[in-house]
Order: sequence, then C-alpha cells, then structure tokens
Amino acid sequence: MRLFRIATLALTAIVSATAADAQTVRVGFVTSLSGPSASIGDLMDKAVRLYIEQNAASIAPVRVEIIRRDDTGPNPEVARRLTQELITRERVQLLTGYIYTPNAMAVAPLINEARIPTIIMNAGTSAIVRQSQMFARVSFTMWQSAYPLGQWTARQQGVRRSYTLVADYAPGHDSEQAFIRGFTEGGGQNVAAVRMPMNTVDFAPFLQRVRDERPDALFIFVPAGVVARGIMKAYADLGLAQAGIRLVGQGDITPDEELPNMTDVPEGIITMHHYSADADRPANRAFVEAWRRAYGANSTPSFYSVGAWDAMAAIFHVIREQRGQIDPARTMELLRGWENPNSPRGMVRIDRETRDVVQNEYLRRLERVDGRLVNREIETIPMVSDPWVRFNPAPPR
Amino acid sequence: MDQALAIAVSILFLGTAYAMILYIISVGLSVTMGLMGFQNLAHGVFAMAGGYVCTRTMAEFGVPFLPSLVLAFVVVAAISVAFERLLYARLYGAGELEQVLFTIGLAFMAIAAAKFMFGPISQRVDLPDYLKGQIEFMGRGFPTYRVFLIVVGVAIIAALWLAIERTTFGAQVRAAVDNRRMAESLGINTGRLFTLTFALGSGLAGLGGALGADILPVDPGYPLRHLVYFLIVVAVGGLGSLRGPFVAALLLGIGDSACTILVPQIGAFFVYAVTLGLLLWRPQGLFGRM
Amino acid sequence: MTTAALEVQGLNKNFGALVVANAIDFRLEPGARHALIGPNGAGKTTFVNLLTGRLQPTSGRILLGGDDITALSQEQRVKRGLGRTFQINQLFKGLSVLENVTLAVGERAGVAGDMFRVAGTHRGVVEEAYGLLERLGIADDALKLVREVPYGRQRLVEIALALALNPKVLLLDEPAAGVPQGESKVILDVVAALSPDIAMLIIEHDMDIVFRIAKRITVLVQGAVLIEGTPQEIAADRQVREVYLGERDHG
Amino acid sequence: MAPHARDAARTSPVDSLVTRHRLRPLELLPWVLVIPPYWLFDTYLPLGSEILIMVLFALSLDLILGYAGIVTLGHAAFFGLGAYTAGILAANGWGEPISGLAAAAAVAGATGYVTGRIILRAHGLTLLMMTLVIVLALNEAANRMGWLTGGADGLSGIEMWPLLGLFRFDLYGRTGYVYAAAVLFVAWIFVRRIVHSPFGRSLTGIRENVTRMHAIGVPVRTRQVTIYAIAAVLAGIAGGLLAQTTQSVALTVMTFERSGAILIMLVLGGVGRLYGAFVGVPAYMIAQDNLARLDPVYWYFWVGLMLVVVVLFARGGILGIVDRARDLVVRRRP
Repeated sequence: MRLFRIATLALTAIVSATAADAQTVRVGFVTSLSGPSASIGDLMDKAVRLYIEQNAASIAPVRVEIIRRDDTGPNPEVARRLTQELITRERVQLLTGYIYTPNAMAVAPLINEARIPTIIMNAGTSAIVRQSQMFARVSFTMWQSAYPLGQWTARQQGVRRSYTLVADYAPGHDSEQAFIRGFTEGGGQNVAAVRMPMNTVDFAPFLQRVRDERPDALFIFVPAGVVARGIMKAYADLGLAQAGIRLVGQGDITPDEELPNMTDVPEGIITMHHYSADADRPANRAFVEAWRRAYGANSTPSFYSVGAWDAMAAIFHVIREQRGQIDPARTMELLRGWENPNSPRGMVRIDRETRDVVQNEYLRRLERVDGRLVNREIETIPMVSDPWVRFNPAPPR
Repeated sequence: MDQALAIAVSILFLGTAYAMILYIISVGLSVTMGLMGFQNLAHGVFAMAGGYVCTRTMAEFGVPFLPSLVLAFVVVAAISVAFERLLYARLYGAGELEQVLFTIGLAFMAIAAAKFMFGPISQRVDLPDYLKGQIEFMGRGFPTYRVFLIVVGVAIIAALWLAIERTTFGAQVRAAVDNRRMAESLGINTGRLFTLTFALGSGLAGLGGALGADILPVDPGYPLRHLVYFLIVVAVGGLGSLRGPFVAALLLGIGDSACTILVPQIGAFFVYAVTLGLLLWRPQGLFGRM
Repeated sequence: MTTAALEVQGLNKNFGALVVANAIDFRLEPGARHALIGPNGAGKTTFVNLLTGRLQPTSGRILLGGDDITALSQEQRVKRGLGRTFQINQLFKGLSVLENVTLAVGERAGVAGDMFRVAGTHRGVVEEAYGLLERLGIADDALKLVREVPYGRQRLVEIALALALNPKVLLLDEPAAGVPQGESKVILDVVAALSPDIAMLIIEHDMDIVFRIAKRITVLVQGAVLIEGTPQEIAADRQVREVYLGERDHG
Repeated sequence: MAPHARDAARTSPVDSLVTRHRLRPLELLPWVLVIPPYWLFDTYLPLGSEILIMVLFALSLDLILGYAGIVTLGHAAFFGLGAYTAGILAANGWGEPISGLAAAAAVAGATGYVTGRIILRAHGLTLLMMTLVIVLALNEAANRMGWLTGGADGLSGIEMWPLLGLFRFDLYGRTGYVYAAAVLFVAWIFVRRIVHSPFGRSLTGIRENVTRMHAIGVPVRTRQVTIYAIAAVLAGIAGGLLAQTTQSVALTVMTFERSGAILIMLVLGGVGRLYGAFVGVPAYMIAQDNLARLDPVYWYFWVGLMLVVVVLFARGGILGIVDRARDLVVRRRP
C-alpha cells in the first residue's frame, strides 16, 4: 500500500514536470464570483485579466493559464475543497486569490503539504501568513492602516479624545485595537470603543450617542459596501461634522466604487489606505485608464483590483525568473523581498522575513472635485510593515 | 437631568423614524399573511422594487423626489397584481413548506434580476434640498429627512387606518380576515379582495422601500438582508392586524435605538431575545388572534 | 347511585365576555345511548372539546369513571378511555385506511413510542386494526389512501379510529354529517351495533337519527342545559319545541 | 406511500404493512454508487465527501420536515454547533475524530432537545421565526466569542489525529471520503430503522393530522421534541464531519442561508421519502459545481427558478417525478 502511494506520487511528479515542459504555468485563482461578495471577486478577476492581457508578452514563450474557482463567500470548507481540487486535479503550480481570512487559513495545511506557493490577494488578518511558509501576501492588514492612522490622529491639533465605532467581527476588532493603540501611544485617550452588530440597519442611534459624547475624533470601521454607505449617511444626517467631531477611518468607509452614490457626505473625512483610484501617480493613471478602456468609463478599480494586480505582477516575476519552470522553494525565495515600484499604489514589497506586504499608506481627504467626491491623497507614510508583527512576535518554532 | 431628557428624545425620535419605514414596508405583509394565510418570504422584493423605481426614475428621467415616491407605490402595486394573479394565487391552498420555498425562489430570482439590470452597487438617492440638513427645535438639531419620514409615516398610517376602518373595501377586508368562509357566504368576492389587498400591501412596501432608500440603501441583496426584520415585525405584531405590526415596529425601532444608545454591548442579541421572548409569551403575536 | 361513566359538574367556559358553557351539569351512565342536541351555536362542539381536553374550562369539574380528569391533557384522557369522532373528518389523508387505524391501535397498545424495532414486529397491532376494518365492513379499502376513499366510507374510518382506542366513553360528533341520505344508514347500523359496554354520547342535528339511537336526550341552548329526559319527554316538551324543534316545524 | 400499497396488492393487506420495512434492492443503489469514485474519480473525493456530509445533513432535516412536518429555517444551528464542537476540540489538542463526532452529536442533540421543548409548542410563522431567530442568535454568539471560535476569521489550527489511529487525513481526501461514507452508512441504517418503527409511523401521523393524533392519545409534543433532538444529533454529526474532514470552521456553517440551502437540496430530491436527500444533494451540488463555474454570477437565478418550478410543477422533487413516470409506465401496461 505504501509502495503504491510512493509510486503514485512519483508518477504525479512526472506528470507535473511534463506539464511544465509545455511552457504553460498553471495558476489556481480562488475568489468569490457568486453570492453577496460576487462584486469583489469581479473587481479582482478584471484586474487579473487586464494584467495578463498587458503583460503576456513579457514571459513569452511561457504562457500562464488561470484556473478560476468560486468559493461563494467566507466558506472555508468550499475554498479548501476547491484548492484541494486545483492541486490534485488541475495540478496547479501556484495559487492566488482568497478574499476572506477563514478561506486563506483553511488552505494553509494543504499548501504546506503540497508545497504550492500561494499569494494572497486580499485576506487581511495579520496572523494568516504565519500559518504556512508557502504564503506571501500583497494585500494589506488591518493594523497596517489603522495603527498609523491612530498615531496621526493623536498628532492633530485639538484632538485629545477619540471614540471608536467598529463592526462587531474579527476585522473590526483588529481595527479597533490597532487604532486605539496608535492613538493612545501618541498621547490621546480613547473614551469609548463601541462595536456595532453586523446586522445593524440603522446607524443613526450609534452616531447620536457619539454626538452626545462629543469626542474630538471618531474612528469608524465597517466593511466596504452598502454598510459603509449607510453609516456615512447617518454621519451626515446627524450633523456630526458641524458638531466638530472629526471622522477618520480606513479606506473601507469611503470605497472608491461607492463614492458616486454617497451624496451629501461632508468633505474633509480623513481615511488611511494603501490605494485610491484618484491617486495622481503615473502608474496609477495608466492603470485606471487601461481599466476604463477595457471595462467602461463608469467602471472604477478599487483596492481589491490592485491586490489582484500586484499578485499577478509577483506571479509573472517568479515565472520570468524561472523561465516557466516553477520550483516551490525557489519561488518562495523569489517572492521574499520582491518589489514592484510601479504598482498603481506606488512602491510595494513583500517582506523578506515575514512574507507579508510592505507598502505606502496614504492619508486621504474626502474632497469634492468637479462636483464629484474623491479620496485625495494628502500625506504619505512610506513603506509601512505590519505593526501587529512587532507587537506579537512569532512564538519560537 | 437635561442629559437624560436629551437621550430619551434621541431614542424616541430615531427609533420612531426607523419604525415608520419598517411599518410601512411590513404592514402589507401582515395583512396579506393574515388574509390569505400565505407565508410570503418574497415581500422584501417589493420594497426593493420600490426603491429601484424611485431612485432610477430620479436618476434617468429627472423625476422629482415626491412624484417618484408615488410612482414607486403605483408601479409596484401594478407589478404585484401580475405576481398575485399569475403565481401566488396558484398556491393559496398549498402547504406552508411550498409557500416558503416558492417565495424564497422568487426572492432569489429577483436578486439576480436586480443585479443584472442595475449592477451590484447600491443606488444613489438625491434628496431635494428641503429635505437635507437639520431642523433646529428646542435648541437641538433633528435630521430633516427623519422628521419628514415621521410626518409622512403618520399621514400614511392615518390614511390606511381610515381606509380599513371606514370604507366598504376595508370592511370587506376585515370581514375576510376574521372569517373567510363567512365573508364568502355574504357574497364578498374574496379572490378580487385578495388581489386588491395584495396590491395595496405590495404598493405600500414599494413606497416604504422608496422612502427608506436613503437609510436602507437599495441594492440586489436587499430582499434577504432585511427579510428577518420584516418578518419579526409581522410575527411579533400578529397576523392580519394593522395595529400589531405598528406596535411591533415601534418596539423594535425604539427598543433597538435605546439598546444601542444605552447598552451597546448587548448588540444584536436585543432583537433576538425580544423576539423570542414575545413569541413565547404570545405565540399568535401581540395583536394576533389564535 | 352507580358511578357515572362520565360526569360534568358546574362546567363554565368563557372567551372574554362571551359565555360558551354555562354551569353545565351532566351525567353519562355506563352503557348509555345519550344524545346531545341543540340549535346552531348552542355550544355542542365546545362542550365536546371541553370534555376531550382540547379546551380548558374556566371552572367546573369533569369526572371519568369517577376520577377527576379536569386537569389532564387530551392524551391522558384518551388513555383513560375517552374516545371521540369529529364532525368534520380528521383523518390521515395521505395514508392508507389500514395505516390510519393501525396508528390508533398501536398508540392504545402502547407500542407507538417504540423507536428501535420496525413496525412489522408488532404484527398483532396490524391484525387488530384489520379486524376492526372487517367489522365495520371497510376491509376492501384497507390499502387505499384515505383521500381516495368515498366520503361515506371515510366517516366509517373516522369511527374506526375512535373504536381502535377501546373507549369506555365514546363521543360521536354528528357521525353522519355530510353523508348522502342513502349511505347514512350504513353508518347508523354500525353505531347501533356498538358494544353495550361503551357509554355513548352522540351530538346530532338530525332528529331522525337522534330518536332512532338515543335512550336519553340533553338539550343545550346558549351553552346551558335546557332540559334532559327520554326522547318522548323531549319530543313532548313545549320549551324544546319552541327553541329547537320549532325551527323544523316552520322550516 | 402509494407505490408500496400497489406493490403489495397481491399479498394480504396485513402482510403488506407488516413487511413494509423490508429492504428493497434499489435502496442499496446509493451504497453501490459510493464505492467506484474512490478509485475512478479520486481528484473529486473532496467534493464527494462534502456531498456525503450534506446528504447526512439533509437526511436529518427530512426526519423533522418530511416525517414530522416541522418547517424550520434554523436547522443549520445544529450543523454549526456540531462543527464548532468538533472543530474547537481538535484545535485545542483533542484531534481524535470519533470521540469528536460524539461530542458534536451530544452538544447539538442537547441544544435540539432544549430548544425543541421551548419552541415546538408554536407553529406556522411563529415557529418559523423562532427557528430563524435561534440560528441567528447562535451565529452572533459564535461571531462574538472570537477567543473560542475565531469569530469571523474562522477557527484555525484544527489538527486531526489519524482515524482509528491508522489513517491520516490526506491531501486527496481519501480518508475523509471513506470516513464520511461510513458515518453516513451507519446514520442511514439508524434513520431507516426509525422511519419504519412505530415511532416513525406516528411522526407521519403528526404531519398528516395533528388534531387527530391528539384525539387518539398521542403525546404529540413529546414525539416532536424527541425527533427534533434526534435530527439535531444527526445534523451535529454532519457538521462535525465537515469540520474534521476540511479542518476548518467558519461562521457560514451556522446561517440562515445554509438552512435554506439544505432545505432546497432536500426539496429538490423529494421530501419525506428517506432518499430525497440522496438524490437532491448530489444533484444540487454537482450542478452548482459545474454551472457555477460557467455562470457563477447568476447561479442564484437558476436556483430560484428551480425552486419555483419544483413547487409549481413537481412537488415531490426528482423522486416524485420518477414515481410519476413509473406510474405512467405501469398503468400503460395491461
């Protein structure tokens, strides 16, 4: 029996070697294409296709084949099964995608066992990359933006008391802790940390409470999308801005794609994020232009798209360097320390030690330009690595 | 003391505004469920449709806000007649399970259709200037739109209750809810009555969806996202009642804001606990009959 | 005085201000053939529901074979020998006639809670059910689904379900209701042939049936007992003729 | 029901009822079909395991929905409790699979018993809402107890010990497949026995007519609570299996959506037939696996359409259609 298994494995190795000889690199791409988060998967998928279209020539004669799978949302069992199938049936050499943390966590044992380098496009919980030596991440972490935002807020004149309002789930908890840590380390005092149930429909009572409390700054985190719009609306309705309460948050509360529908939201909201579609960098202008040419003038890429874009850039890099012969160890070596100075988000790097993303965080101000709301970058905090790692050193192996 | 009063006013004001939306959307569900004994889990679709009618007619045809609300009512009521005659009517005698499945199926299809037609992103609502900002009253600011919601809500409720209590149509509806067989034997055409009631209820849901679009953003996920709240209002209020869902909506709206403002740690459990408790205490709902 | 098969003392039931049972005193003797009559809305079905435990009385006592059963649940009353039929069929329409009766027999025999042996192990139960069908002359329909059986025969299944419980007291709620005149005879024959050990209370509208079967009659009007007596006494009573039989004379 | 009655017309009525429980050869078909994929489609084994697990889940739902006639939108609560129980045990150093399943069954069953006692006095919309609210509340509890469940990040660090101390859970999912199949097989024998027991028959009576069941002396609530708890046990085992074979648990194990999905799969196969689960679940999941790949965005449209069509034209689901087709053929023959 054991012999049989060894024989199968050997055969498998030969088969995959032959596949590589054909100069096609097979990449498994797991994201959500149906269900409530289908639009996120769509933003990622469009970026993947656009990248390949633009850069296919750069790896010729090697070709890259993307095998897409739909994990339907935060369903780790589905993501795991699809990944398993991608590895065993489709014989992929690289994996990428993964919007949700539980999905990424669930595939860690698989990629460990099969030794498949996996580049996370989105999932943002700090601890993920520690789950497997085969993970690298090009997206972001909650701490990466919320912590420096806390520090920055503490430095502002007249801001001494902050109030945090986050969606009551793991990413929200991360953001809350990161912001409060940054803010209190900077000398501020957080007066209340309120968590809002995920099914909250009317946010006004939460904001009314904030108004009555009169903090100097209000930090909000909710998942991007309909919820973000609802809470921004309530912020505007209750006149918190007029009451002198400054709103700060991560990019999720003013997502680029929702901005056209956020009417009446007051200018001046400060957000910290690694990407805005309106950023005035040549690489970004080219990216957005190409995007609109391909997908229509009304279509706007978002940070999801940029995560996918840079994941593809990293994948193309390892393919180019190995001339299409993907070796897991060598691939991970290539990913460690990989840099892309020409990302739409500016410089981005995969840390040599942690395999996690290091990138600029941009402080943006919500402004009305030609009658339309944009997140204008006003300050850059260069090359931020995940602060969480510093506060939570990995246990010795 | 002043502080406590201010908090109480906030709770009542915000809770009532929210309750108005919930009630206007849900009352139709209560009446049709009571009248026809139909488990309709697709009711949110009509509210979503109202939201789309309102936002799209404003965006594409420049219809002003108030007329677009009327349009939402009329268009959704008209669509619902087709639904009722062609689809729902076939299942009046059917079992609970069939009705549940059928209406979930409709909701799924509506979600996909909405996504296909309007895209995945929520709709923008351009309120007229006179509804923006805040109204100063007794030295406090109140969001104008929520004041408007309460005023319009009260007007609609008054009109609705008058219609049901004072008109022949209303009398027929009440008779049919009480005892369908009896009503039929008195020569009331219950089939037509169902259709009209259904249209009225769905139209109101459409209107509620449109009125609420600024607070509950309209997007394809709408029908399922808010379904639980609509159902809670109906179940807690009691089937076939006008007053029941109103009390339930107020309880839910005000209770939820009170909980949020006073003890946010309890979070979502408040709604669940209250619902379970009330249903255990009165399985037929606050104002439902056995 | 012998112990009554079923006795009711000062039974009251109100729904809010509406009084549906008003100080009812009533005795059903062992082996009785007793009829309960009264105009529409007199509270006959309510009375039956109070007896069986579907409704709880506001006050008063119900005794079965001398034991107070007022606080007992429907199930417990059935277990003590109180069986009933319904005015409108309450059958398991999607099951066969034999299965219908087998369910009742199995329940009475106390095997129905058995979870780990297949139903076939209890062959005696099925045989008893089939025997009952033979006795009532509906064995031919044993394997038909109830909903495929004509209404008149469904009424017999209704009675079979009650008999399967070996009741000491049987409440028959309009056993021939809804059955065409020609077929009702079969049902009445069955009723007439019931064991004399069973005390029977028949709730009826149809005076022919009442006078054919009942040895005693109680008249219920507006939730209260108007009068009780032999058929002759009732037929002769002026009050009864006014409130009840009167309708027929004029109709 | 009808086909049995017809088959038996030749024997005596009593015999036909007494022998109803006998195994018909066709009933073994699922078990024959389970075997070949192990060798033939070995890269599909993870999907296979998931199908087997969902069949078990649907089977448990059939007990309360199809047999006892209780319509619930909260059955995923028990699935989720089972998944979290097995998962939390394994993530905290107890990775033994079988005892993990037993724990999952116990937790889910106890919850089923308690909630059943509380809510089963209601019916209609009220009952529906209570089942719904319970699953929502449990989901929220799991979300907020991040220290135990991992919250929205999912439960990570599940490490399973080899099954029976011998078989490691492997990359291809072979062990998981055999394990799931074996558990389902045992559960099937158990469920089949219950369905054909006097107890099971009395459940059918409750579904068909509660009023009459009361009138023939059936302790209706007790029976309903019993079967509700049994179904909860089986759902808990299914959830535990999912956690163990996929070594992951997330909040989505315990949602209204999952309750709805399993209901849809069961209805697609056919309710109250014992084998509806075996037909509906694979049909749905294989269709989803294929269709969703072609046109994932509008998958929900097709699911919705399927539901509407089943309710309007094919109430017995796929098995109902098969029955009717067979009736047609049988009747045509002289």
